[in-house]
Formats: sequence, C-alpha cells, structure tokens
Amino acid sequence: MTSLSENIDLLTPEFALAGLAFLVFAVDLFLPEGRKGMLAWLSMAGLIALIVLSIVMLWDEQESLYDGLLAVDDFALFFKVFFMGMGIFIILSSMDFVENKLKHQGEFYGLLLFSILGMNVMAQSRELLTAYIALELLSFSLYVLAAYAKDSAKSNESALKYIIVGAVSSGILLYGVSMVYSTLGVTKFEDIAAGLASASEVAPALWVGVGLILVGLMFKVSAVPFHMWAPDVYEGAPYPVTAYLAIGSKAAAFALILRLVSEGFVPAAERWEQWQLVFAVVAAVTMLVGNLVALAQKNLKRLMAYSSIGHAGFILAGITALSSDSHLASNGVMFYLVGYAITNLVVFAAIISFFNMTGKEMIADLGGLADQQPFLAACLGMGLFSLAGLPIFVGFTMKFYLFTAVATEGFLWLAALAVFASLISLYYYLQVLRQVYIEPAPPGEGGSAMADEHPALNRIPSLPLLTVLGTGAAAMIWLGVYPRPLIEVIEVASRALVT
Amino acid sequence: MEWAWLIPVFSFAAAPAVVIFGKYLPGKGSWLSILAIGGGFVVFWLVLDSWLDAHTGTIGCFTSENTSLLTCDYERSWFNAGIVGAVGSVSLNWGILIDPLTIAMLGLVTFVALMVQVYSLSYMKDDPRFGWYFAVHSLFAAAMLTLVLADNFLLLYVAWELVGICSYLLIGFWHERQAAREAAKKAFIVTRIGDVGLLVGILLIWRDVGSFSMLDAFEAVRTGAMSEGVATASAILLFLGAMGKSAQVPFHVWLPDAMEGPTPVSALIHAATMVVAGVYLVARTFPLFEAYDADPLLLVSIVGLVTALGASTIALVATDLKRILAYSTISHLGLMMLSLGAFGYTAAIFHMMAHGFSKALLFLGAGSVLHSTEFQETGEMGGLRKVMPVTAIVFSIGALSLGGIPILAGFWSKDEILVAVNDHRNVTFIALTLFTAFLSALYMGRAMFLVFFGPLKDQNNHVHDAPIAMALPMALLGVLALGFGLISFNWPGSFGGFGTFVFFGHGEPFHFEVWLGALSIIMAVAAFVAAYKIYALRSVSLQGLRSRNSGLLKIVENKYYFDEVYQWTIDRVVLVFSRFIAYFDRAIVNDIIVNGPADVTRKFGIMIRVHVTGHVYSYAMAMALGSVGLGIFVWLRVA
Amino acid sequence: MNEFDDVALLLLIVVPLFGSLSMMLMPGGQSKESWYFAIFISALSLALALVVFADYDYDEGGFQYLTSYEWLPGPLDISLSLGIDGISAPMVLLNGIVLFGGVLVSQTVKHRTRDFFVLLFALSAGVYGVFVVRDLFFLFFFYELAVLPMYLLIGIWGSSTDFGTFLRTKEYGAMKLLIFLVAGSILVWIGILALYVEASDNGVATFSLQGLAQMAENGQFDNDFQTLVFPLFMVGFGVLAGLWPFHTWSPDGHVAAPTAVSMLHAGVLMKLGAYGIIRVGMFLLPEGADNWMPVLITLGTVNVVYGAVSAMSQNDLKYIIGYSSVSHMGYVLMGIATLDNIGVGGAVLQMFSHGIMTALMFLLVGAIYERTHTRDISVLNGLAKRMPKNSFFFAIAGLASLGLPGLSGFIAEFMVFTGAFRTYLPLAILAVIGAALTAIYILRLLARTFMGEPDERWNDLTDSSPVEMSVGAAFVAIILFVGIWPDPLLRVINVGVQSVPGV
Amino acid sequence: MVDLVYFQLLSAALFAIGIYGVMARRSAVLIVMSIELMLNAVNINLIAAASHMDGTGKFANFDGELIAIFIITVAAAEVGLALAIILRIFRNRSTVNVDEINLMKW
Repeated sequence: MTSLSENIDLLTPEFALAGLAFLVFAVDLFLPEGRKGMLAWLSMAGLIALIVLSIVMLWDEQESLYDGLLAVDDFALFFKVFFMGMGIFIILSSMDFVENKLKHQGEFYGLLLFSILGMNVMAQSRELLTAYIALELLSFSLYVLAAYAKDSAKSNESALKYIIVGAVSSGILLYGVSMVYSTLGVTKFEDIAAGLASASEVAPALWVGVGLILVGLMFKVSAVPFHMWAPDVYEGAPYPVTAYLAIGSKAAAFALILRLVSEGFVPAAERWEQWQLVFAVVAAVTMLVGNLVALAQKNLKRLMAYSSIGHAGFILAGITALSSDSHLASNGVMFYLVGYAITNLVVFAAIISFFNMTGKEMIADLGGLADQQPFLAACLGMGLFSLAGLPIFVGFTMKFYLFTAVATEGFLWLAALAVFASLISLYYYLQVLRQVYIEPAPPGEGGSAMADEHPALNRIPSLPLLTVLGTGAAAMIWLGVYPRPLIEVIEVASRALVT
Repeated sequence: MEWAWLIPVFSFAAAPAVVIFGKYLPGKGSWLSILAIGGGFVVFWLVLDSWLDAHTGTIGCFTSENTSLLTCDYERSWFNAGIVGAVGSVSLNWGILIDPLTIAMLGLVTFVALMVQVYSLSYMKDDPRFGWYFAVHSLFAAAMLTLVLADNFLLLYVAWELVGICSYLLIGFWHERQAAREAAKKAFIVTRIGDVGLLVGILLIWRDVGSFSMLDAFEAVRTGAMSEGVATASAILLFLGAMGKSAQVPFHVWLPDAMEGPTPVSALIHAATMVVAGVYLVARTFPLFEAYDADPLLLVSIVGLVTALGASTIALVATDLKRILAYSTISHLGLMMLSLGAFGYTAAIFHMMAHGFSKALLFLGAGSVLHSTEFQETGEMGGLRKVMPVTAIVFSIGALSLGGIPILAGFWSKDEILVAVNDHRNVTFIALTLFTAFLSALYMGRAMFLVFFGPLKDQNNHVHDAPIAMALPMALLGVLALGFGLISFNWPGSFGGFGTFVFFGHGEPFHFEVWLGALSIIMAVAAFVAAYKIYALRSVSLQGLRSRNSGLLKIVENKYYFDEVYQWTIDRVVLVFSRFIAYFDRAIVNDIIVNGPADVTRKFGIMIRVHVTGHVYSYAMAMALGSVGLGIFVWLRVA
Repeated sequence: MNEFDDVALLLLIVVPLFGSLSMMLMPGGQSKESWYFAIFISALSLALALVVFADYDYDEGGFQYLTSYEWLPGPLDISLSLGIDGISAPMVLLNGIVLFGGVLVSQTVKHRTRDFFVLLFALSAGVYGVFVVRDLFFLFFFYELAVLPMYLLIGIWGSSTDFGTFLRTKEYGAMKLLIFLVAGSILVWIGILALYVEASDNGVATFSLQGLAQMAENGQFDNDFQTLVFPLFMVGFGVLAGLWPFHTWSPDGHVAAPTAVSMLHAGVLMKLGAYGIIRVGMFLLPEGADNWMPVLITLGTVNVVYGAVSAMSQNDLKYIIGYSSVSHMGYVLMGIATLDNIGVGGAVLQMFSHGIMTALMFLLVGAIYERTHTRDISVLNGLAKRMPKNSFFFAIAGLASLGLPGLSGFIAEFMVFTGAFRTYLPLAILAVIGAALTAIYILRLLARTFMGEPDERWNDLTDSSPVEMSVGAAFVAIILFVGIWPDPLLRVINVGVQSVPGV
Repeated sequence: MVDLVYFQLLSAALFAIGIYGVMARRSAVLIVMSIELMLNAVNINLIAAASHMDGTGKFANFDGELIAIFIITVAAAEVGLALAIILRIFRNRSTVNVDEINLMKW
C-alpha cells in the first residue's frame, strides 16, 4: 500500500486549477460591478499558465497514483491540455454574453473552472469511484451553469430536466458499480478487466452491472436512448453553456469511455468478444436518430443538439473499433474529438455573436446574414460544411480517419451507415446555409428590416468572438489540409492508453 | 494525278475565306469561290489527261481486280485510333481513289458547279446574304468532290454528311420563310435516317475487314474473306444511305420540298450532283452488291423502278414548275438505280451525267423564268417563248433530252438503260421501264409547252430574257445536253466510247437494240406530240379522263399520301413518345424516385421527433427501459 | 526531370487554390478588380495546363511528372502523390480551357463577385486535383472539394425556371445537385473503405493508387470482391457522369446554374465521374469491371437514347442542352464499357470534345439569356438576324453535338461506335440511331430560336459582347481543330488508354 | 449471518421503487426524493457486499463503505442543488408540476 503523499506533486495542475477557481470566486467578492470583465481574463491567464505548467511538468510521465486510482500519462495530459485550451475559447466566446445577459459573472467563470477540473480528473481516473466523483463535479457545475439565466423559464426548465435525468443516470451508474463491486469486489478498470476475463460462470449481476455503468456514461455523451435531455438542455441553457455542453462534457465523457474500454474491456476481449457489438448497436441507432430528428428542427440550438447526438454516434462507432493491437481507432476518436470541438466552437461562436446582435435563435432569422455579416456567415458556412464532413475542412479528414478505423476493425457496415448518416446531416446543414447565403433577410417584428431593428447587425462582432472565429476557422482548415502534427501528438497519447 | 486532292482543297479554302473576308472583297468574295471551283475544273482536265497516259507502273496505280480498270490510290495518314500497330487499333487516312468513275464524277461536279456559280452571280445579286451563299456553295463543292475522291469509307461518310449539311443550309437559305425552314429540317433529318444505315453498314464492314479502306473491303469480298451475310447486310445498309441521299421511295419526300431553296441550288445540289451521290455510292461499292449472287441488286432495281414510276406519275400532275422538275429528278434517279440494279453500270453513270447536264439546264432555265415572272405555278405562265426566247430554247433542249428525243444526250443514256434492263431483268421490268420513259417524255413535254407555248398572259408582258451571266451557263449546258450523247459511240481512234471508259468488270462497247431504240423513239415522239396537242394547242381535253378516274387522280395529286403518313408518324408517334419520356423523367424518375426518398426521410424525421416529449419522466422511463435493455443485451451476449 | 516538372502538377492545384484564398482576403465590393485578378489566375492555370499537356511525352507514355509528398504515414499511409497519364492530360487541358473561358465570361457577375470567384477557384482546384492525384484519399478529397462549392454557386448566382405549369427554383436545383452528388460520393467512399480493408487484409494497408493497382495486377483482390465493390464505384462516380437513372440532377442543376458554372460543370465536372470510373474502377478492379460492363454499356445506351428523346420536347434552351449532355455522356459511358482500346479512347476524346462543346453552348445561351431574359424557345425567334455571331457559333456547337464530321464530336462518337461495334453490336446500332435522334432536337432548337423573322420585341437586341465572342471563337476553333486533326490529342489519349487493364 | 442475496433483492426492489417514483410522480420534489431512494438502494448494495467480504484476497478492502459514504455526501449536494433549481422554477412559473414544465419539446 503506497503512502498517499507519494509523488503527489504530479497533481499540481489539478490543485492549481482548483486554487484558480477559488481565486476567481474570491476576487469576485472584491471587484465592483462593471469591472467583473477582468475575471474572464484572469481565468484565461490562469488556464494558459496551467497549460504550460502541465506540459512542462507532465510531458512523458508514466505514473499511476494511489496504486492505480489516477493515471498521470500522456493520454491524460493530452486531454488536460485539450480541455483547458477549450476552456479558454469558451470563455472568450462567452464574455460578451455573460457581460450583457447574465448576472454573477464571477461564479460563472469559477464554475467553468471547476467543471474543467472535473474533466481533467475524468481523463485521469482509472477507477470507478474516482471517475464518478469527477463526473459529478463536472455535472454539478453544468447543472448550475444551465440554470444560470435565473429569470428565464427555459433555462430553469432545462436545468431541472438536466439534473433529474442526470441524477437518475448517476443512480443507474452507481447501481452498476455496486453490482460489479458485489460480484468482483473491485472497482479499478484493470481489475475489472481481469475479473471479466476470468469470470468462469456467467453471473448476471456482473454483466448487467457493466451494462448499467455503460448507461451512465452513454447518458453523458447523449447516446440514444439516453439522449432526450440533450435537446431541451441545449435549447434552454444560456448560449455559451450550450456550446460548452456540446463540446466539453461530451469530450470528457469520451475520454473516460476511452480509458474504461481500453483498460477494462479490450483486455477481456477473449472472454467477452461481444463488447464491441454493444457499442456498435448503440452507435448505429444514435447516428440515425440524431440526424433524422435534426431534419425537423427550426431552432438553431436544438438543431445543434441533435447534430451533436449524431456526432456522438460517429464517435461511439470509433469506440467500437478500439482494439489492443492498433492505435487507429483511439487516434481516430481523439482526432475526431478535437476536430469536432474546434468546428463546434466556430459554429457556436458565430451563432452566439448573431444572438448577441439580435437576440434571435431561429434558423429562419439567419436570412441575409451573408450580406450584413460576411465574415460571420463565412465562418458559419465553413463550420457547417466541416460538420457535414466536406473538405477542405477538418470535418472531412476526421471522418475519413475515423471511419477508416471503424472499417478496418471489421465494421464496414457500421462505417457505411455512418457515411450514410453524414449524408442525411448534410441536408439540414445546407438548410441553415441556405438561410445564411441565399434567402433574403426576414422582416423583424416591427416589419422593418432586421438590420434597422438590430443596429448591432451592422457593427462587426466583438474582438473575443472574432478571435475565436478567426483562430477556429484557421485551425479547421489547417487540420483539414495537414493534420499530421496533431495526429502525431495523438499517437503518443494513445500509445499511453493502449499498451 | 496525286495532285487531284487539290480539286476539293481549293473550294475548302475558299469557303472560310469568303465567310471571314468576304465583306471586304469586291462582289462579297463570290469571285473567290468561282475561282476555286474553276481551278478545280482545270485540275480535273489535268487529272483526266494524266490518267489517260498512266499505266500500272505509275506510282499508286494498278489494275483493279473488280473493275479491271486502271485505278490509282494515294493516302496520307489522318489519325490513329489506338496506338499504331497495337492489336485492334486502326489508322485512318486522307486517301483519294482515282478511276474513271471518279473522273467522270469530277467532271460533272466541277463543271455544273462552275456553271451554277456563274449563273448565281446575277441570280442572287441583290440578296443580303450574297457572300454566305457563295461560301456554302464552295463548301458544298468541296465536300462533294471529296465524296467522289474518297478512298475509304470514313472519309466518304465525312463528305457525305458535309454535303448533307450544306444542302440543309442552302435549302434553308431563306430561313425567314417557314416553308424553307421546315423543308431544310425535313431534308436533313430524312437523309440522316438513311445515313444511320450507311454508318452501320460502314462499321459492319470495318468489323469484318478491320479496315475502312474500300479497296480492302472489295478485296475481302472478292477473296470471299467477307461472308455472304455480312456482304449482303452491309450492301443493303449502304443502299439505305443511298436511298436517303438519292431520294428513293420511301425517302423521296424531302426532295420536292427542297425546292424551297434558291433555284440555282436546286440545279446544282438537288438535280445534278448531291442527289446522285447515292447512285455514285452504289456504283462505287458495286463489288459488295454484286458479290455472291447479287441479291442486293434485285432490291436496288425494284426500289429504283418503283421510284421512277411513282415519281413520274406525280410529275405528270404537279403544277408547280420546280416541283415538276423535282419529281422528274426523283424519277430519273430511280432509273439510274434501276439500271445499276440491272448491272447497267455504265448506263447508270452515263445517264447520271446526261441527266445532270440536262436537269441542271432545265433548272437554270426554270430559274430564269421564275426570276423574271416571279411565279412558280405553271398555270400563271404560258407563251413565254415570245418574251424570253433564249430561255425557251435551252429549256426545250433540256426537256427534249430528258424526254429521250434522239441524238440528244438523254436519248442515248436512256437507251442504254433499257438495254441493260432488257438483258438482266424480266419482262415486267422492261415494260414498266418503257412506260416510265413514256411518262417522262410526257411530263417534260407538258412542262415545256405549259410554260413556253400557248397564249402569253398580260401579267407576263414585262418579262425579259435572262441576262448574259445567266444565259451563258445555260448555253454551255445546252451544248452538252445536245452533244454529250455522242461520246457514247466508239469513235474511230483511241477512244472506244464511254462504255470502254467507265465500266465494271469488262468494257461494254456501244451497242444498240434496234427494236428497243425504235420503240422508245416512237413513244417519246408520241408523248411530245400528245403533250403538244393537250397543253400547247389545248385541242385535246383531259376532262373526261380526269373525271373518270378522279379517285386515282386524287391519290396521285396527293403524292400517294407519303407526307401525310410521315407527318402523322412524327406528330402521333415520335413527339408523343418524346413527351411521354419527358413527362416520365419529370413525374416518375424525378418527383417520385428522386424526391420521394428525400421527402420520406424528412417526414420520418418529423414523425419520430415526438419521442422527445418534453416531459422529464418520459426521459427517465426511456433511460430505465434503455438500461434494462442494455443490461440484458450485455448479459445475453455473454451467456 | 527539371525542377519545374517536379512542381508542375502541384502548381496546377495550388494556383487556383491560392487564387481562391487570396481573393477571400481581398476587399469585396469592387467587381471589376476581382474579375481582372480572376482572369490573371485562370490564365496562369491555363498556361500551366498547356505546358503540362504539351510536355507530356506520348512516346514514353505512362505516368509522368511523378512527385510525391508524404502526408500521413503510419497505418493509413496517405501521401499526396501526383502524376498524369494520357487519360488525365487532356482532362487537365480541358479544365484549364473551360475555366479560363468561364472566368472571362463571368464579367456579367456583378453581385458578390469576389465570393463567386472564390468558390469557382476552389471548385476548379478540386477538379485539377482529381485529375492529377494518384492516391485514393486525395482523389476523394478533391472530388468532394469540386462538388461542394456548387451549392452556393447555384444557390446565390443561379436563376430559377418558371413555365407556369413547370417550376424549378434554383434552391431546389442546387440542393438536389449537391445531395445527389454527395450521395454518389458516399458510395465511392464506402467503396474506398472496402478497398482499403481488403488491401490491409492482404497485408498492404495503403491508399496509393499505384500500390492498389499493383495488388490488383497480382490478383490479390479476388473476383467476388471485385464484383461486389465495382458497382459502388460505377454508380457512385456514375451519378456525377449523369448515368441513367441517376441523371436528373444534371438538367435541373445546369439550368439553375449561372453561365460560368454551367460551363465548368457540364464541361468538366461531369467528366470527373467518367474519369473516376476509369481511374478507380477499371484500374483497381479490372475483373469487377469486366463483369459489370454489360450493365454499364446498357445504361449508357439508355442514356444516349433517353437523353435525346427527352431533349426533343423541352422548351427551355438550357434543358435541351442539359438533356443533350445526359445523352452525350452516354457515349462516354458506352465507350468506357466497351473495354476496347478504340472505344475507351473515343470515350476520353468525347469527354474532351463534349466538354468544349457544351461549355460553348452554355456560354452562348448565357449570352442570350443575359439579353432576352428568357430561355423559352417558343418565345425566342429569328435571333440569327439580331445576334448573328452568337447564332453562328451556336449552330457550330449544335452541329458538333449532332456529330457532324469535321467537328470534334464526330471523331469521338465515331470511335465510340467503332469500339462498341466490336464488342456489343446490337447496343451499338441502337446508339447510332440515338445519334440520329440528336439531329431532331438540335435542328428544332436552331429553327425555333435562330431562324425566321425576329419579333419586334427583339429589335434592340445586341450581339454578344467582344469577350464572349472571342471565347466563343476560341472554343469553335478548338472544336474544328479536333474535328479536322484529332491526332495531337489522340496520340496522348491512345497511350493512356493502352495502359488501362483489360483493354 | 444473512445471505447477501437478500440484501441485493432488497436493494433491487428499492431501486425499482425509486425509478418508478421518478416516472410516476408529477411533483419535482417527489421525483428528487425518489432519486434519493435509488441512491440508497445502491448504498445498501455496496455496504452489504462490503460486509460480506472475507477480508482476504481480492476482497481485502473497504471500498464498499467508502463508496457509500461518498455517495451519501454527493446525494446530499445533489438534493440541495435540485431543490434550489426547483425553487427558481417555482419563482418563475409558480408550479413544480413536471407536466407543466415542458416549454421545450421535440
């Protein structure tokens, strides 16, 4: 039994992140109203510092703390950097919104930081309880953030639905944990793997337990049939939070799933050769339902919600293809997560700034955007094309990579289905694009032109949003045209995962 | 002789030159094209001369196994389909083949084209598209000459299509007139139908022989390398093409309408040269036709006979001067085919030339009549000989020649046809042929007397005779129409008559079946006399005859309802079918098969979206059921 | 191999791409400037294409200008390897020509000119890419890139058709076109995945075309697999080639598209499909191709006749041309399906000639529509009087498309027929008849639109602008040149065709 | 000592009841309470399992109790959060009936 304080220094980034969060809360107390904007800068500065720190400190570490509760490896590092960097961009794109539309800015950023902490730990945890705690840390922050527009009934409702369904799901997850524990008596992933592999007689409790654990995680990634909360929460939550949900919590959950599957299931493959099928079926259903229902959406946020469900399906397909002998699938999943995050950031940044200008969130309201805000329209267009998986954007490359991985693992049918699903998705993305580029601007409520009612439409978007858009678009094209550097980094990360 | 390719090239060069620079040149560049064709005419003489003193030793020359004529063949590479020498690749050539048949055709084409172009100088002089007219004329001449020179089927087909398009352009020259547009379209499409046969035939031959060269094909036939089936099939297919161009029944319908074009065009293209291309094709590919037991030739003769007979009857009742001539053209083309079908190779070619000169002459004459009277209906004319004597004389020469009055060209050629038919086909053929000859004399007389004899109408008092530029060509043609027949005798000296110049297999020195000759002379004279009595003196009335078989008359006057049938087919079948397909494409393929799935998908999405009810407990239920399902799934999958 | 040859093909892709990106950064608004810049870029790419084509050594044959840039090593082994052979060289030239012409006549685009050219160049970069890459991933990459700008190009700058009873909005056309083409491309995608999996099961996991072709040559793809996968490529690429019954996007799309886009699309993009069938289908799956060719040639024949027949009763100029494209692509498909060196050569030549011809037609129709604001041939008449040059060029294009000897169309169709006669006699005869049908609708169009007395409503009609006319003249010159002396083109095509397996 | 199975059955029943409550109840507060039931079912399961371990081999740890304690804490926090949100809703909509809380659907 190793002592608790042994190389605890490897957790410095986490402690520092928590400290940063508390610092933000504390500073918030002393800041006068109207100066709160600097909290955002403070948190971003902190995150940047932390990114540097973690890279410097943890590069190529291969440690397992508390005899295997937490892993400090390149995989974790990759996701840490990913989450924190994403946090920076989320903050950038939420600044105006928070400034003008929300109260209590301090807590907003603090909670954001806490959720990031939760995600980091999720990426590190190699044990069910730890994973659960981290998950709850993330979820709680998100519950609060979802409810952040205190006076908006929609926001409250979304939060309520989120927390109830979330609680149910964590209950199910825990029940699964308890069943696994009561049959195997262990909670660490590799022990579970060992247990599964050596489980001679079929104990229903064990397998059902495993299934229930999966349910808990699939709820997080909003896989069908555990997806229904997603559209409502996305629609109700404040815009930046929606973006964060779509990008952050999903990515974190997938980080956890990646580790669980590759440490807990893949080694037990010879006993449980069917584990892939579970994911395959769920993935297939998810990508179909998500993209089909998205065809019927009128609200931008809801559309993005369903599209994110569809993408969750694609990534699950990637999870299906995880195997012990090839990194292709894990690379694909990570690449997809990054690319998807960037693309979504661009899209959301665009519609957030549109919302900041007009306060509208229906697809039909986007008409004539290309004339009033060419840059915004261009970024939105690129983002949507990327989501639809068309070159020269990252969406194409990541889909190609992932689906190839899926196909090589013997799931050609699943890859084919995914390709088909992305064809369906193209249709509704084009519907948005059509509003943006082809349709004329709709008259505002007053009957006069949109631009007259919302003079902001004629001004350029705020600097932070422009930064997000610019860098995001650039990254989209860069990764779409030459992803090799990123993929090499990812290769390192997944080598830490698949040993 | 290898410079014969210059003949078409002159005109080929002239055409674009006239189009591009015409507007800057005097006479809109018409001189260019006349010079070109004139040059061609000159070169023709050189070619003829050099052929006469050529022998098997001369470069490219040899004695053809089929025609046993001295034949010269020169090629330049054009392009290769497939790598040179590789299996299954073929290389195409610009090749010219020179034998008496070609030379005869060259003479006919260059001379008539020259005459007609000169004639056109004054006939078309105040037309806004004067330059364009001459450009197309040059192009036509070039294409026609290429056609007769071509030594391989591809080149022949190229020229074949080009003359077709030129005739399209010239018929539709006055495209402001609805009738002209339609006529042009009709002409092109009808001939095009025949061309399908031609192209298929060519490709069939290629498929069998592996080369597009005519000589190879003939060789294959002679050596029996080409099976009888292929030979017969391809011969018949080629003949389809010939029928289209040479307006044989049932493809004849375009020619009368083609009279919508300017009259010189009718003279050149639709009387003397292009329409005989079909006859030329059959003559050129004769080895294919007479291979094995020569079944195709029977078909050829039958078609020819039917055409000749039917057209001549229509010509008898037509009232429009140009249409009368057109139907007579068809009828004479029929005669040529008939003669070819009856192995009357020489006779056919000879008649082709005689008819070419005479009919060109007739058309030019008719042209000058129309030009000054501005009428086309024979009913509006009459007695014109008083006001336009020259035209009257030359027209009469042409008419008599075609009518088969002795010593005129037409007589000799027709006589040889009769001989050929008599030798190789049974009695019905010869009888009907004689009857046709009688009819052609009759309608020729009718046309001649209706127009130039009888009383002069006052409306035509102002009419003046043809100006010199028009009169001169007519005169020259007249001379030929008069004297061309004389070259058919075997004169003392080297020249053994036309029959020893152009022939197939073995030379046929001139011979003369007395009874046939006598018979045809009698009939011709009788016909003209009858025509004179009926139409000039009006001393005999046909009312009784007309009324007695009015039904028959009606059928004939309606040209045996060919046009109606075709029109019906196009309106009721082709267009309806095409509309159906278009509708099918819209309604079925597009709106159902294409839009259908898309709509279904979208509707399906709308349908299933209700599963997100918005009630949190239903979400919880979904989760519960889902987890039960998943748990059981995992368990079963392991158990 | 001098250093130009090393970068030539890369430049072919990069130049338009650079044009696209740099124009994206240009200040919008002033249309003239963007037009001039676009002309410069397209002229540059045309020059490149010409040089590349001229320098292709047809005696040596095979792939030339070979270069390869490592893109993603490792299990996927993707590399941007370039090279052209006798089949792609003419296509590259074609794209250069049509792009240049299209840009020149886009003078009339006044609305959001800059964005127009941005998308146009992105598209043409994709087209170049497909023709020059030798890697499945990049082939597919550029294939999609060539398709994707279409939606906006048609949607924003296009025009709707409204004959009262019959309405086709540009949005519909654009949406249908993109969905259709992407639907086709997903089949291709699945095919590519299947190929990759099969290859990696055989030990060589690669996307490189020549690697896969090598395996195909060694017979490492068994017959069943090939027979199973080939239809994916046949149909997938066939959609873009207007293969019946997946052709309906093409008339609607062409009609809705603005002039330059119709030119590029009918002229070049549709060729991508046929090219894909050759390059991917026939090179990688020879046995599969062999088994499926009867189907393909049947469908091709249906294309020929069906397209011609339905063109007969159209009243919209562009619909007539659209359906005639369907019909003419039928010859290409037939030629490919003959698996005969003359037939395939004819197909490639037909790709070239039809590209020029149909581009010319769309150009001229665009000029007419520009001035009369209608394309209804029952309304138009007597234009020959008002727009003589335009009409003359149109007549030539029309005659070329009805296969008049002396014009490029004839040689190509003739070669296709020749090949087909050797292999599939009955269908070939059908196709010849179909070719005759072409005459009917072309002459109908000419007679209705250009001949006759013009209404007085066309009195103040002006002939096409000098720019349009010079482009038209150039295209006519090419048509004549290829028709009279096809050898320079055929020499290259022949060596390319020679290397197609199974030919 | 009572056999483990009975505890597991008990917890299963409790869990099922909890889920049923979540589905059947219309008052948000009661739903939250039902969730508590589910969590407690988990706790029972865990503690029973832990107490039945023989203290040797792989079962030589107290993970079960640990997890249970964690769950209790987390659950408490969860309830607090949930109630706060329900309170907001009551302020805005003056109802906590989940039937009426479906502004957003489809």
